[in-house]
Amino acid sequence: MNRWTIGAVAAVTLALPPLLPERHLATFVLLLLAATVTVGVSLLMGYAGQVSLGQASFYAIGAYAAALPAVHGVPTLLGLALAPVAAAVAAVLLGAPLLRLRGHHLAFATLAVQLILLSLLAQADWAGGAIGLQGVPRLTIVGVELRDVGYAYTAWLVLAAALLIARNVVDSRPGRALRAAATSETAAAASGVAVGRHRLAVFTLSAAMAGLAGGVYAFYLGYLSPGSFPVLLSIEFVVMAVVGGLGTIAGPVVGATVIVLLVQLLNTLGTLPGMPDYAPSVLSYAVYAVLLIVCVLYLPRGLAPALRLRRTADPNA
Amino acid sequence: MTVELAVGNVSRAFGGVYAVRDVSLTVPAGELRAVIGPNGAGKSTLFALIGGQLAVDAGTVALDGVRVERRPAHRRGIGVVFQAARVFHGMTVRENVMVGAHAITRAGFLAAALRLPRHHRDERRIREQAMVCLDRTGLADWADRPAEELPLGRQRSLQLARALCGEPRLLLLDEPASGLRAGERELLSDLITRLRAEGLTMLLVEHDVAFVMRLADRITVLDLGRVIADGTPAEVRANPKVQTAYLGVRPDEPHLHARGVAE
Amino acid sequence: NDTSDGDDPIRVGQIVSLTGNYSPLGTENQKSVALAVDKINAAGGIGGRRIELSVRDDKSLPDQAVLAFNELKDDSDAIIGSPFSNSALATIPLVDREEIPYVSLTPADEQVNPIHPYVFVVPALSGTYAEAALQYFQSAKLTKVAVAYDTKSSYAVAGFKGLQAKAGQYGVTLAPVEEFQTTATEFSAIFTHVRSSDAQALMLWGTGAPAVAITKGYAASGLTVPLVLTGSQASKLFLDPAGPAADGAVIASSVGVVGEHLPAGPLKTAVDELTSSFTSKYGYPPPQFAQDGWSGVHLLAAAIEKAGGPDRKKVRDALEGLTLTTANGTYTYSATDHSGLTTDFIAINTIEGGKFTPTDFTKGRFK
Amino acid sequence: MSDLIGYLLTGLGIGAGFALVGSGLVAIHRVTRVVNFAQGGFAVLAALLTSTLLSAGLPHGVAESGGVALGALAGLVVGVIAIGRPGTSPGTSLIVTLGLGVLAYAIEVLIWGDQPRSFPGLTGVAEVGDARVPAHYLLILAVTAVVFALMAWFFARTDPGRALTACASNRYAAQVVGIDVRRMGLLAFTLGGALGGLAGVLTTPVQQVTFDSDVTLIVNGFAAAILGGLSRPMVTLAGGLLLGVTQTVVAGYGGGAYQLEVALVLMLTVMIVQAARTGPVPEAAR
Amino acid sequence: MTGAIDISALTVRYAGATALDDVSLTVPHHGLTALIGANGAGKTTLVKALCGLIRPDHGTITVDGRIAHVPEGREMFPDMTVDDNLRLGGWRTRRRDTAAIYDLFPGLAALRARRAGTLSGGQQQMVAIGRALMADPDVLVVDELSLGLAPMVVTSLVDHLVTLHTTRDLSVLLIEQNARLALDLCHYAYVLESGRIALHGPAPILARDPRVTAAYLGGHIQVTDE
Ligand SMILES: Nc1ncnc2c1ncn2[C@@H]1O[C@H](COP(=O)(O)OP(=O)(O)OP(=O)(O)O)[C@@H](O)[C@H]1O
Ligand SMILES: Nc1ncnc2c1ncn2[C@@H]1O[C@H](COP(=O)(O)OP(=O)(O)OP(=O)(O)O)[C@@H](O)[C@H]1O
Ligand SMILES: CC(C)C[C@H](N)C(=O)O
Ligand SMILES: [Mg+2]
Ligand SMILES: [Mg+2]
Repeated sequence: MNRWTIGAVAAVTLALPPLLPERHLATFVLLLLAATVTVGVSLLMGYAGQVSLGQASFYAIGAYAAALPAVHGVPTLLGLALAPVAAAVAAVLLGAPLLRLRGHHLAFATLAVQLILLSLLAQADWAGGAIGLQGVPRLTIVGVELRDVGYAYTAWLVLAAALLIARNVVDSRPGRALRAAATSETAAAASGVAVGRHRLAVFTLSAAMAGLAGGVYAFYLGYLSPGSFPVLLSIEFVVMAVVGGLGTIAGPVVGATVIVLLVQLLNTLGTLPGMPDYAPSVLSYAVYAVLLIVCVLYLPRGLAPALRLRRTADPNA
Repeated sequence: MTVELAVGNVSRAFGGVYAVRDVSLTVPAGELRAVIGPNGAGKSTLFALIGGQLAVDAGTVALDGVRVERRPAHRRGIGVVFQAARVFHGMTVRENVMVGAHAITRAGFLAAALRLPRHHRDERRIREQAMVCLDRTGLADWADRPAEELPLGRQRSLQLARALCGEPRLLLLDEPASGLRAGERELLSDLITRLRAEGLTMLLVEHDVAFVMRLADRITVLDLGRVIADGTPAEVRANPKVQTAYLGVRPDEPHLHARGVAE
Repeated sequence: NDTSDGDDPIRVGQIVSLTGNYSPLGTENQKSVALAVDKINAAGGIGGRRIELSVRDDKSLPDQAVLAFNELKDDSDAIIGSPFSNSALATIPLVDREEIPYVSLTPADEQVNPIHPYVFVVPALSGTYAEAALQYFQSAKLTKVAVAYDTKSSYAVAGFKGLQAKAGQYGVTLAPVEEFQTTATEFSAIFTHVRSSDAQALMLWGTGAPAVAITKGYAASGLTVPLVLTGSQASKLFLDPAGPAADGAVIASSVGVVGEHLPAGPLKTAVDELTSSFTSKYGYPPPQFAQDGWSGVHLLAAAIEKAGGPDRKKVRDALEGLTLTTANGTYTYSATDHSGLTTDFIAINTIEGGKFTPTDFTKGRFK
Repeated sequence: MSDLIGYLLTGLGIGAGFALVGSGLVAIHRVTRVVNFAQGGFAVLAALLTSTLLSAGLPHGVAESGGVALGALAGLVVGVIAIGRPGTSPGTSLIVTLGLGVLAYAIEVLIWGDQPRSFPGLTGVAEVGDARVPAHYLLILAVTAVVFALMAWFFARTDPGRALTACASNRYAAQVVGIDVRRMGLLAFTLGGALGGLAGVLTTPVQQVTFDSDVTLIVNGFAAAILGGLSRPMVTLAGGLLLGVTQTVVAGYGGGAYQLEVALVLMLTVMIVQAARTGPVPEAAR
Repeated sequence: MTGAIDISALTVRYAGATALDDVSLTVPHHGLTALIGANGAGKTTLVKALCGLIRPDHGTITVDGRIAHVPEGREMFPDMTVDDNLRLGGWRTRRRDTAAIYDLFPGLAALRARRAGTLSGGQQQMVAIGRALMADPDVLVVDELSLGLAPMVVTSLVDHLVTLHTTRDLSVLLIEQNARLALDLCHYAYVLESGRIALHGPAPILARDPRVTAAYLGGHIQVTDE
């Protein structure tokens, strides 16, 4: 993507928050957070060739790591700083045994870990248990308590940082090593790549991104429970990454935008007055499914590359 | 830079069957040693034991007297051209070669993510090094093609370029000429000759006997996982054991290929 | 926002589970809320002002309830809450912050204990259900009762805690205590434990799918001591899937569920009004959750009327002093009681042939 | 003791369901390299249809067969959409099956609503030793045993079975020897659908089925299948049974709140130990 | 002209790049025809089109009789046994009897129960040829016969090929890195350069063509020729 497009997108998204009504602002914030997590997922899947079906665990760990101290009076900004750190530490601890697994085994293991984490959280009364952690304070930066527009900008910054880091890493010595190991670990190792360490590092990096997004989420929503981070959310991150286009930097953003907006739209349609009982579920399931299927079948490389192709094919552009 | 390789009594079995059994050989620094033998003799397995792709069941591998058989592959400093073309998909030829320079640079995730000076320093070095290696292997014109689209022969050159990019102390070449046509073989043998002149220690497996005979300083012959002969090309070719086990000709029987040419 | 003038509609937001595990509850809540709003509007609204309802699905997920609340808070005069107790608990801190009257349709005790100034609960509290059940156990001479509860529902947890707190008072010991999760599908261990104990009944605290599964498994397991259910099951949405397996179970519900057995009086009138309009609109009698939704709207309407308009603070104050008889019973909210209903408005019934019939214990109290 | 026997038998019955779902995953994955996330949906569809057929008065056996047939048909349909287009990668197909699983939700809710359903199975309680287990669990076990024996025979001893395995092993080579890879893929999907359907039809009488029951089924079935690298039906059977027994025994002696988690931890441990023993998957040595 | 294989005006493109451009080629009945060319010339592409593994953009291909294919890179079923690999070669003809293949390659007999993925490269090549022969082909296409094989094995393979060709009336299209070997063995040869047929003619004549000797024969100095 060229400089101009990036600039234009940045300008529009920066101008948007104050103009959006409350209910759309929520969508905007959650979209940016989902995109941030997806950047990590995409790094993991598209470049390092590993699938995590448990990425929401790190989102959750970040969220709880930010919220729990804050609930006990620790400054919220410190809590936010703790979020990516906690997620990264968790990723290192989990990754050490899990990353011995490959492919589907790893995918399943991450999913299992998430189920276990959710269950432990549900039993942990000090973290609010299954019922959840209520009344998380709002984020306060230099004495100013953030209102909703503030969260929009915070989330924007978080996503921008994630994108920048992802771009820098992909096109670098460790990034190439990772991409190489995705095809052949043997050949990568023969080239001097410590494959295990690199895999752990990118797993950790992606977890840190999810963790940071989770921290913002905790303060924005003010409520956390294990139920807020279902396995389906992890799968949705993977879907976003795939729909947007793996192995591209813009992919996660495009994927998250499309999916979040779609879900929001269907939700709104389903609860319109006069809709039948089954409308919310049937409508959202059916439309979501059909769009997803058509999208991946006809644009197997994702939306982002497709958009780019269209543009270069157009002689006037 | 370049080293002496000493392999001492290494063995490796798969499910009870020895692929390599009690093999010892010493390759002095700067020598080009060929390893030949019938299919399934254990040549590639021996290479994997030296390169660290497989763990030895028993025995030692030493580089300049330093034991490395327990070291992971990425810390042995050995360049490998695999028998199967293992190129990295989804990356250009140039990027493939750049991965080869991993061993000689340091910049990590932090440096890359934050674009610290170290990243830029290393990146410059990697690019230059890769360019040199692409040139040497005749791949410069292919540099920006996706690696998996290269024809088989080019993929071999790519592996060689990648291995050279890491400035290896020892180079293992497992059938680097297979799939190459005459002209390309010529280029490859020139390159190998030059590398030897630079003093690089190399091990070569190849079934093109003429190619081997021309290049190798010494030849080790494996059969059924064991060394059955060792010597200069002339000695090895004259060895009756080698002729029956590998070359398939007895000195008194004209080679099949001569038949057609005579027509 | 609150200074809207006379002819503007009164804007009520509803957060409700239309999908997910709590959708059987939520859809009934929603139907009855819509019904009550239509009725009031048809009769000229409140002080001449129509009620305008905005509905948001929380998908049986508390975080979605919080998002829904955020969407509604600026444009609503009052909010009717989710049937899922966890959703309600997640939302309440925001209610405290936004100071907007919140009428909750779920019974978890933590909502009103301690008191949150703007939160008022419609169904009888879990603890109240628990106490009513204990009164029944005492009268039926059941002294050892097994309990199974869903650890992931605060409704169920509160119910279990309610039992625990008062069991001694009624001479009941609780054993064995079995935990399960909303998502569980296999409960044979519970039945095995009950069988090898000397429990005289099994009381189940849970909602939706697991409750159906346990009821069926219970019937198939050959256990003979009575199974005791709660208001969550007082609906055809439980009876239909459970089928004959539910026959013989004991169930604690709001009195409205067995309204036809009530003696004539204001309560009976209130129940009949709901029953007739609900049945004529939807073709079946109103379940427990319809009574909750209906009552919630009426409580809110009464308070707005009393406050002379939808000013949030005035409505809150009005609710706190409100006494009103609805299909659920007679509410008496006060500064120290935001739940309003007592054990008197809980009926203990049995399920016979797919119908709820009050036990003699309850019939005796109707007199 | 009698408790334990009871837990074991119910656990085996439940586990057999997981194993059947898992083996459907295996059948499909072996051949197409696609992890079929719609697998749980076959069970749900089959069970829902069976409940309708039974309440319409069809006799047992016929109704269940109808359910399994619907599962097989659904499998075929999913296959056609997921792998029908030439050039669809397994990763893409996986997302397509995920989408189809969600689409099935819409269809199921539309036709059958979103409330749990069930239907009676084999009635009565069997006395094994001094344990009392609903007899239906024994039926599940018997059917599963037969199905797995048939499957082992099919894959190892018949030509189509071998051809299916060949597609899994190397698609390109399969094409080279003249196997119609696409047709084999569809066959595998159909088989997977039937196996999933069977799981649904067998286990619903002792549990119940909701449109989203597939999540539990797929998590457990996946766990069972993954033990055998998604390619070995017999290991999948062992995995499923282990999973089922662990869950009931944990629920019986520990508490219902932890059963799935304990089973998952066990699976993870087995997988990690396995990986540590064999090392990372060897890249085809050529 | 009707040969065992007739290809006319074949064009194949990969995402933009043209791999084969207007190629025509014939393998006569009972012919032994060589196709030589530099790396990337398009030989494998031609074979794939011929065997129906890729769709040509243009041109016609006719094959008279059953065709079998020894693919480049051997393409084993790595996790199946050698015997199963061979048997699958007979998938189209339902042939199951593998004994004849073990007679042909006695070295394989001992490996029949081994997983093919664990074989050495040369062993795999034998399996690949055996697998193709299991189809009882009328036309055999070999993409790289000697690749990775020990000289002794090459010798015996060539012998077998010649025997099959003469006794079983097998037509062969042979792609071979060792151009001299190919030209020695075959009756007729085509030279493919950058996707086009640059030269063709009887093999002995091509073998003496200076353009061919310079580009394709230079490097292969056979041991026994010296
Ligand atoms: N991973 C493995 N598992 C089992 N057996 C193996 C494995 N790798 C190699 N072998 C066996 O070990 C023996 C030696 O194989 P290796 O690949 O080293 O032979 P090679 O000498 O390189 O042969 P070629 O010249 O054909 O490449 C062979 O019999 C082979 O089948
Ligand atoms: N899948 C593909 N996508 C794009 N280009 C390809 C693809 N496969 C082959 N090519 C290109 O087509 C051309 C012909 O390739 P082909 O494999 O047919 O050559 P070949 O003559 O068999 O070479 P070799 O002797 O190395 O096997 C090459 O330039 C190659 O890069
Ligand atoms: C009785 C119901 C209105 C409450 C529901 N059972 C819950 O858990 O929230
Ligand atoms: Mg080898
Ligand atoms: Mg080729």
